[in-house]
Formats: sequence, C-alpha cells, structure tokens
Amino acid sequence: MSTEAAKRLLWLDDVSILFGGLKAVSHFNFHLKPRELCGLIGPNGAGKTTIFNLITGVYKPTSGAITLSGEGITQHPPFEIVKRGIARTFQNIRLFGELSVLDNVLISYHMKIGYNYPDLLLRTKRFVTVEADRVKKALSLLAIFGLDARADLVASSLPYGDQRRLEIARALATEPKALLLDEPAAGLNSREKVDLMETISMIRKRFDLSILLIEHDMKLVMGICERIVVLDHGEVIAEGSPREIQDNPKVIEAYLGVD
Amino acid sequence: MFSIFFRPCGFLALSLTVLLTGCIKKNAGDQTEAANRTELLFGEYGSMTGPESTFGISTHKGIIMAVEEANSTGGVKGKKIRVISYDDQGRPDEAVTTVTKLITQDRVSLILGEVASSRSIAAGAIAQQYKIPMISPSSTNPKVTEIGEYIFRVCFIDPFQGSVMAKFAMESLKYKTAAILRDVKADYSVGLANFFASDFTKRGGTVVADLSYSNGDVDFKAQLTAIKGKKPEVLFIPGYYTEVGLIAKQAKEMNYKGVLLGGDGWDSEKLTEIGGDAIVGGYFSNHYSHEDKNPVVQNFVTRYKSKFGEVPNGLAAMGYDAAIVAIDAAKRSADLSSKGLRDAIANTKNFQGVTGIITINDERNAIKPAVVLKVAGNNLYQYVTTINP
Amino acid sequence: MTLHAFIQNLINGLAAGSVYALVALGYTMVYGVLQFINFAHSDIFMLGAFGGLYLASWLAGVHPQPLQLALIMIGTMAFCVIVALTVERIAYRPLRNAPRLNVLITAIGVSLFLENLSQVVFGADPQLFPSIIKTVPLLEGDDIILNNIQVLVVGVSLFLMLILHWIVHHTKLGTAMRAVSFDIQIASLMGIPTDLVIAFTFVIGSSLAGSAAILYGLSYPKIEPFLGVMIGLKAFVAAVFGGIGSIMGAAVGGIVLGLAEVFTVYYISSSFRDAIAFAILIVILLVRPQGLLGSVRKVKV
Amino acid sequence: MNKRFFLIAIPVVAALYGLDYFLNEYINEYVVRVIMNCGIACILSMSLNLVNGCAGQFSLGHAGFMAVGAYVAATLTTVFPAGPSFQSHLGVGMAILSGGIAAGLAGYLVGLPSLRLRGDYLAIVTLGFGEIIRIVILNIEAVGGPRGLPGIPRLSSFFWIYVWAAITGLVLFRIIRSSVGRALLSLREDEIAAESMGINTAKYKVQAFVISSFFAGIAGGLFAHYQGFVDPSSFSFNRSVEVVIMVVMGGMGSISGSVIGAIIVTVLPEFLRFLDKFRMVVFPLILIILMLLRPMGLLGHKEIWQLFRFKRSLKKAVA
Repeated sequence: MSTEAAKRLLWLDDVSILFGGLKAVSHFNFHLKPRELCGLIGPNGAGKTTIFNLITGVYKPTSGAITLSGEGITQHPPFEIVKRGIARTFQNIRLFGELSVLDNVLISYHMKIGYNYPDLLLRTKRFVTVEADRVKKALSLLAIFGLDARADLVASSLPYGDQRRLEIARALATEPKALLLDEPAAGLNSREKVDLMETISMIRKRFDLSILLIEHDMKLVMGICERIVVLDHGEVIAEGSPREIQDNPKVIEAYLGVD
Repeated sequence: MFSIFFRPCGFLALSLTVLLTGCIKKNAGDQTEAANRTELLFGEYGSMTGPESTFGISTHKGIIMAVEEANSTGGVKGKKIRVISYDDQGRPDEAVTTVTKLITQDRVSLILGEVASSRSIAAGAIAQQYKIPMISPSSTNPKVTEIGEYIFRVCFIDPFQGSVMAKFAMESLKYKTAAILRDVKADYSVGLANFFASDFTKRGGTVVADLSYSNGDVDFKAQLTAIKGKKPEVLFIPGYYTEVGLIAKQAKEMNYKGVLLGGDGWDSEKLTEIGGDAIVGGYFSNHYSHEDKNPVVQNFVTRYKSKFGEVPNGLAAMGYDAAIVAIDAAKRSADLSSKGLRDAIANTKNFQGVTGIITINDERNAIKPAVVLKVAGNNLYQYVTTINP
Repeated sequence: MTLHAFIQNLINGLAAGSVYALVALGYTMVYGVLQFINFAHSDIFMLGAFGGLYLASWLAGVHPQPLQLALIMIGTMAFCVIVALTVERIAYRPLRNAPRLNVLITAIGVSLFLENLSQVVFGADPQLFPSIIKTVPLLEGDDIILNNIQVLVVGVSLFLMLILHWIVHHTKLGTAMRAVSFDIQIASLMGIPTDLVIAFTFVIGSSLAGSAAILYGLSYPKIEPFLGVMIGLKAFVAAVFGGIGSIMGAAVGGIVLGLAEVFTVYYISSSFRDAIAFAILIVILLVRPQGLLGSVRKVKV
Repeated sequence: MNKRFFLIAIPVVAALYGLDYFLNEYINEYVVRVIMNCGIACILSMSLNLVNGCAGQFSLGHAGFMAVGAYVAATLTTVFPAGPSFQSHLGVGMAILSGGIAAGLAGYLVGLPSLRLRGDYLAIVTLGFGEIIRIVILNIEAVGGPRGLPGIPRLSSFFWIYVWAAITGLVLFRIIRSSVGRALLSLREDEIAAESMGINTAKYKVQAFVISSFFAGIAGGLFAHYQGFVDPSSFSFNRSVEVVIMVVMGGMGSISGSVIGAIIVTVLPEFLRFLDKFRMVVFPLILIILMLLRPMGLLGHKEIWQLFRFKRSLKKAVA
C-alpha cells in the first residue's frame, strides 16, 4: 500500500448511480483522511444524501468502487459497513422512537453482542456482566450529551434538539472510524447550532475519528470544516478549504443560479 | 388512574367467579344423579354456523321434532326430555369442546351428533371416555363406531353405499365404464369413491377416470374436459349437493352426455335448484325418500311440513330417527343410567324409523336398506329401487 | 385430444380469469392509494352477488333480457358502492393516520363481520343465482365448447377495464388519484381533496366488484356467504402478480391465474388448485417483488 | 443459571403439578378443557408476538406452523411404526419437541422470503405458506389427508401445557430483554436505521420466525395430544387470524398482553354461547371497535407490571 493510499480512510473511486436512467451521482471521486472534518455541500437535490447512502451501503453504485482502510466495501450490506467503522445520522431523524433513550444506544452495541443464546436464556454470569457493562458504557456516552438523566424516557418524547444529539450518540456507540452527519443542524435554533458546532469538534477530538458533514448552514460548515466539497447535479463542482470555496464563482452560480 | 387497569381486572375476576361457580366437578360415575332428575337430558352438537351449517340445522330440526312429539305423549318414564344443543361451527376441536361441556357440565345422559364423520370421530372419543352413549344420525365412515361400545349410528356405512351405486350402475343400468369425480376435502366423498371404485371393478366394470375437486370450488370445467375425453358411460360424483349442482350444470355446458350418479350428499332441494335440468336423469342413493308411499314416511313428511314449512331432507329424517331410537331405548332401559341406555340402544331390533327398519348390529351400525332415487327435476325425486344389504 | 383439450382449457381459464381480474382491480386500486389490503373487498363482492340475486327477483318482469341484465348490473354496482363507502367511512377513515397494521386488522375484522352477518341474514345454505341470460352454446364442436356466458364475461370485463383505464389516465379525477397514490401528503398539500379521491377509489373498486359478482353469478350460479374468501385471496394474488397499483397488471394477473388454475387441475390435480395461486405469489415476490408490470419504488432514506 | 431462578422455578412447577391434581379431581372437565385451551392459546399468541409485535413482521400463517408441529408430533406417536414406544409422558414430550423443531425448520423456510418483503406483502405470503402447508397435509394419505388423524394418545395434561406455556413466556421474555430482543425491536421501529446501526436485519427476521414457529409447533403438538385427533380444518386461515387478534388485543410487543389477549379470545366465545348464531358476528365487531378506540391494544407496548411502575413514578413526580 502506498503512503498516499494509507492517508485515505475512505475512498470513493469514480462512483456513479443511476435512478431510472437518471444520473443521481456521476463519476464521484472523493477521499476522507483520518481525523479529518470535511463538509459536503450543494443545493437541494445535488445528490449529497445519495452519497451517504452509497457509502453506508443503502444503495449500491451502478459503477465505481468504495474502499475503507484499503478494503473494498462496495458490495457490502449496510450492517457490514457499520462493523468496519462507518456510522451515520439521518437527515430526518430516524431514532427508534418507541424505545427508551438507553435502548437506542444499546442497540448500537449489538454487533459486538458478546454472548450467545444459551447465555441469554440461562442468564449466565457472562450475560449479566456484559449487559451491565453495556449499560454503564451507554450511560457514560449519554452523559457526554447530557442525556443520561433521561435514559429511561421514550426517545420520541425528547425535544427535537436532544433527538439530534441522541442520534449522534447512537452512531458513536458503534465505535466508528468515520462519522457521517446528514444535516445535523436542520431545525435547530442559533443557540443550539453553536452548541452543535462545539459538540462536533469535541466528538472528533474525543473519539479520534473523521467526520463527513452534510450541512446547509454555511456559517456552521465554514466554521468547523477543514475541507469542503461542493456538489451540483451529482457532480463535484468545487473542492478546497472554506476560503477557496467561498470565493469560487462556480459555487456561487450553483447556489444562486444563472440568469 | 388505577381504575383504568382495574376495571378490566375486576371484570375478569367477576367472570372467573361466574365461571367457577358452575365448575365444581361432580363424581363422574354418579348415575343416581341423572336418575333422580325430573327430566331426561339429551345433548346435541352440530354445525349450526359455518359453511356446513345446513347439515347441522336440518338434523337439529329432526331431533327437536322427535323430542317434542315424545314429550307431548308423556315423555319417558314420566320424565320430559330436554335437548341441549351446541354449535360446533363445523370444527372438530369445537366439537370436542362442546361434547366435553355436554357431558361434564350439563351432565346429559346421551348425545346425538354429528353429521360429518371427522367431527363424530373427534368428539366420539370423548363420549367413549366418559361412557356416555352417542348416536350419530348420519356419519357414514366405518371408523366412527369403531371408537368403542358407546358409539352408535342409525345410518348405513360408506362401503355399503358405495357398493349400492356400483351394483345399481352395473346391474340395473347395465353400464360398463365409469368415471369418478370425488371431493378430496370430504372424508365422506373419498370413502364412497373408493368403495364404488373397488366394487365396480370387482363386478367387471372399468373406472376410466378418477378425478378430484375440493368443496368450495366453483369451476370444474378442467376436470370435466378430462373426463369427457375418456367418454365414460356414467359419472359418479359422491359429493355434496352444493357442488354437485354446479358440476352437473357445467357438465351439460361441456356437452357431456353420460349419466350422473351420486350418494346421499345429493339430498337437498337445492340440488335441482342449482343444477336445473342438467341434473335431471341423475341417480343417487339415499336413506329414505320423501316420496315413499309408506304411511310412516308420509305421516312424518306431513308433520314436518306443518311444523317447519318445508319438505324434510334425508338429514332431517336421520336426525329424527336418531332421536326416536334414543327415546325408544330410554323407554326400554332398566334405569336411565348411561350403561342402561347403552345396552338398550345396542338391543334395538326391527325398529320402525322413518328411514327404514333399523337393527343395530354388533358393530353398532344400523343394518338397513338404501333407496335409489332418480332426479326428475323441479325438486322431484322418483323412487327407483331399494337395495338391501 | 390434447390440442382440443388445451384450447378448451384456454377458453375456460380465460373466463374464470376475467372475474379474478375485475376483483383484482379493486384491490390494486385501494392498495395503490392507501397501501393496505382491503380484506373486506372480497365480501363486497359476495354482497354484490346477493344484491344481484334479490334485484333479479324484483326486476324479473323487465324485458328485454339485455336491459334487465344492464339494470341488475347497475343496481348491484350501486349497492356495492354504498356498502363500500359505509365501510370506508366508519372503519377505515378514522384510522387514516394509524399504523398500517391496525388498518389491516380492521379490514380483517370488517371482512369477518360481513361474512358472519351475511350468514345470519341470508343463511349458510347456498342460494341459486337466477339465470338472467340463458346459456347458449356458440361453438359446439365435439371437443371444444364455447358459450355465450363465457363471451359475455370476457367482453364485459374487457369493456369495464378499458373504461377504468380511460378514467385513470385521461380524466382530472384519474390524475388526482395517481397523485394521491404517489404521495398522499404532497397531494393534499397541492390542494387535492384526498378524502374525496380515496372515496372515489372505493367507488370504482366496489362497482367493479359488483359487476364481477353478477358475471360470477351468471357463470357459477351458487351464492353463499363465504364465497368471497378464496376469490378475494386469489384476486389479491393476481393483483400482486401483475404489479400492485397497475391496472394492466391486475388484468394480466387475473387471467394468468385463471389459466394457471385450470391447467393445474387438468394436468396435475385439483387439490393443488388453491396451492398454485400461492406458489405463484411466492415465486413472483421472490423473483420480481414489484410484480410483472409494476414499477420499483425506491425507499426514501 | 442462578439460584434465584430455581427459587422461583421449583415452586412454580410444584404449584402447576398441584393445580393439575386439583383440577382433575375437583373441577369439571369442560372448564379444565377451556383452561387448557387458554394455555395453548397463550403459547401461540406469545410466540406470534415475537414476530408480529416485537420484530414488526406481520405474519398471518401461524396456524400453518402449528399444523406442522401437530402433525409431526402426532405422526411420531401414532402413525410411525415405533409409535407405541412414544406413548409415555417422556415419549410424547420428545414427539412434541420434534414437532416444534420441524415447525422451526418450516419457519426458517418462510422466514427466507420475508427478507425481501415487508408489511402487507409479507402478510399475504405467510398466509399463502400457511395455506400451502395445509394443502400439502390434505394430500398426505399416510396422515389421513382430509379425514384427519384419529387415535392420538391423549397425554398432554394441564401440567404439560402450562409448563410449556411458562417455558415459552420465560424464553421469549429473556430474548426480548437481551441484545437480541433489542435488535428485533429495532427492526420494528425502523429497518433502515437498524441496518445502519449494525443490525443484520435479515438474520434476525429469520431467527424471529424460527423461534416463533418452534413454539407454534410445540403448541400444535400439545393440541394434538390432548385433542386426540387432528385434521387440516383445525389449522385454517381463521385460526391464524384468531391468534393475530389475541396479539393485537393484548398489545403488540407485550408478552403479558398476549396472555391476556389469548385468555379473552378463548374464554369470551364460551360466555357468548347464548348469542347462538350471532356469536360469530359479535366477535369481529369487538375487534373493529377495539381497533378504532384502542388501537394499541389493551396494554400497548408495555408489560402489565410496567403499568404499575409507571404510575408509581408518576406519583413520585407529583409529590
């Protein structure tokens, strides 16, 4: 493996996907470095969420390849991809609404279940200790987001902002190498947005991971991202530091339209 | 807040107490209790609802009539007879539940039922277990009375009925080739078809086609296409009238010209109603004919007509006979204990029923003749011949 | 013999399949709009058959026969529409935002209720559907028989399907229906009166069931309260097979199922008549879940 | 296995044994029969709840799995040449267990297509499988085809039925209160999110089907061995619907709710016998009204004891 490749945590090589003859994403080339915080922006319908769905295996690309830490994951189902270290949140929150806050996080620990059917049926020592450890771990994770006191509440009863945070906590519980956040600031007020910016920076430091962020709020994206990729009509139209993007005429054109 | 939960809880508790008051077990072998009662209890179970409800309802009418007549002439040994009837929805498991209830809760002395052999077999095991006599009015499968010495029937059995039609087709109609269209979902039909086939071949005939349908089907054209290709002289359809009418109609539409034959399942005014002129000219075996000039039969038909406003079909007549055999046995029995009733039923000899002279043999089956009827259209069934066992 | 038998089976299967197709349309339309299996549809069909039976006795004096048949058919369709709208208003509409499972269970409940109530009202004993039109063979070979009822069944079915196709694709109402089936919320935001459109879907579905009931009664004149159960299930299978939501699909599915059954009975055994429908269903759902003519709907994430 | 388990289990088994003796000696058989019917209904509804209530996969074919269990167990004790050697409590227990395993295998086969289908489609496919199983049995002459299979040794007692009901409840409860159970619940809540949190949805759907069918098979075996007779009509679509009604009435995902639902659906018709032919009209009416007025069922997602706990915490909050 070359040193260049080693720098890439996640690599999308010439990825395209067709929906009913329509190219939703076309020849998309992208890589995410370890511990990088990268923004993915573009007007509505540019294909940003589709890219998340491609990376996490919800959709399979029509052509191209996706690699994570040197391993091809293009054809893996979503749950395999999570196991290999990519976690995500959803644009329109998809919590397990009827379950408790704690259960929402505990579900993410399931892939490392740690016991088998005889253990759970007979309530062996292994089962009891594993479960207790999980709960402890989940509570301390929730504590980071200030949700530990409300661990027993039903997730859908939380206020909107807390649901967003819970979704991030749930994704972090899978212990990912890369975290994909799909419009985490949508629907938040400006105070909450400032909190969220801090939270995102904190997560990256504390959990030592890369973050790919879809966001419409330019202030937020420009404020925390090191690198920004701009997408329009399924194609990359610009890439660079926040400053470079801000001044790029193509980006302005894409957002404001041409007369 | 608590009331939301406790209200159903209280309801459950209440219903449970109601349930429990009537459920203390009485000594199962206690016959003095039955003897000391002021009335004689008969239990009846049958399909009063569900797709086969028509059988249960006809039988029920016959039983009710028999019991009312007996009560109007003073009952049995000074006791009035009361019938407790339950619906089994045409389900064997429900039949077992209802018979258990009749025996252990209502504590009847005798049980009447069922029409369908599958339900008689399922519930008969319970009657046998508690040693309560059961008389099936019209379950023709041999297995029913094989359950044990407390299970009887007042009808002939499938092997006999199957051979009746085989004999009739060969000897009276002089046909040599036959096709069979059997209802595979009905044990009755399968049994009859098997016995017909073996008897018909034994007598030197050939079964050229043996096809099947399931009750509830409405389209038989595929089977009839296949049968027509084999050109049989007769087509034996040992099914229920519900399907036979349609089969006859479609056979006519398909231009099949052979003669149709069937069993007692044909017996209903609906047969000619649905079959129309397509079924005219067909022959079937039956327990009795309401055309029978025998005064016993004519008397029964008149009384039934005035009571229910319709002509009694075979099932009603069988229900009636089952009940009068039971009543007769009760009159003859030493006491009204279940053992006494059983022995009296077993000793039934040359008893004049509506459906013929009934003698119960050692296998607890009725030895009696079958009649062959010819469908003459417009709900007319001409008596053709009587075939003795 | 084999070729003649084959053609004969083809004719019989086509006539049987047409009835499935008409009933299947009711399922496919309601499913297309509301995404739930209207289990009660089969019982609307059954009630239609009884309605037709009583109408026929009231209209027995009407001549000529084609007029009488047309009146009975229209009357039955109206009757089915009234029943279906009542069911929709009382049982389904209050559950519009409830989980789909609840609606499905309610539909099963309505279906059982209608069946058992009909049994109390009409009795379980089968009744004769009057032969409004006498069966006359049109083609009477030694091996192949074709009668007027079969032609009528196929003809009327085809005619009704063409009308339906025209309503759905060439009228404003049809456009509204398609919009609602695409996304009920967006349609409602666009100012489409969704409740009305849904009600209209039930109107079309149930009137087709009513007409199917008359055609059924003419072909198989034996009517009983449980007759809808199997036909309903098979019609639904036909709808899924053809691609749910697709009118052509329901038509094709119904006819394929009719043919498959006839050939199964002829070449294999009648005991597998009901099994073949479900086997087809399972195979199609595994191989092509969207059905023969259905379109794939991408899950929104 | 811990000490607490035995501290509870041994008295429970002893109590069941004592109750068995009491019922046989002092209570009339009809009532005992209804109680036993309740036990079997409980096993069926609890097991279906795992698929319908917890995993959110709508199955309408439970009667089919029950049929497999009933027929396999009954074949072992009745038709099978070595049958008589099975005609003891141990033998029947083994036969019933085999029936459960066979039903579990059938559940595996049915579970497979469920990987690709959801909601109503799955409902109709399971319905289809249930019917196919029934039609196949109808065509097996060795087990009596449409005539049914009589002469099955009647060895399932109150004790055995309720021991199995207790085992079913315990197993299902422990599964639900484990990581596997949470994985199943996540399927019900949101399959895509579950998959994105590392849950192999396909695997757990199939597992839910297998476990659920296993217990349905056990219920079938018990049913056959106290009925003494089985025939295909006992396992029709209506039976599946009955079990669904139990689950829905009690509350989706609530094991104790399923028990309550099973008891109501089994006992209520016995009380409604006086309604005669209207009995079968009232029943669906109750279902419709329940769906309109209390769509979550009697207990909703909660277990019966959670209702108390919920109130207690509310009280605390008020105080």
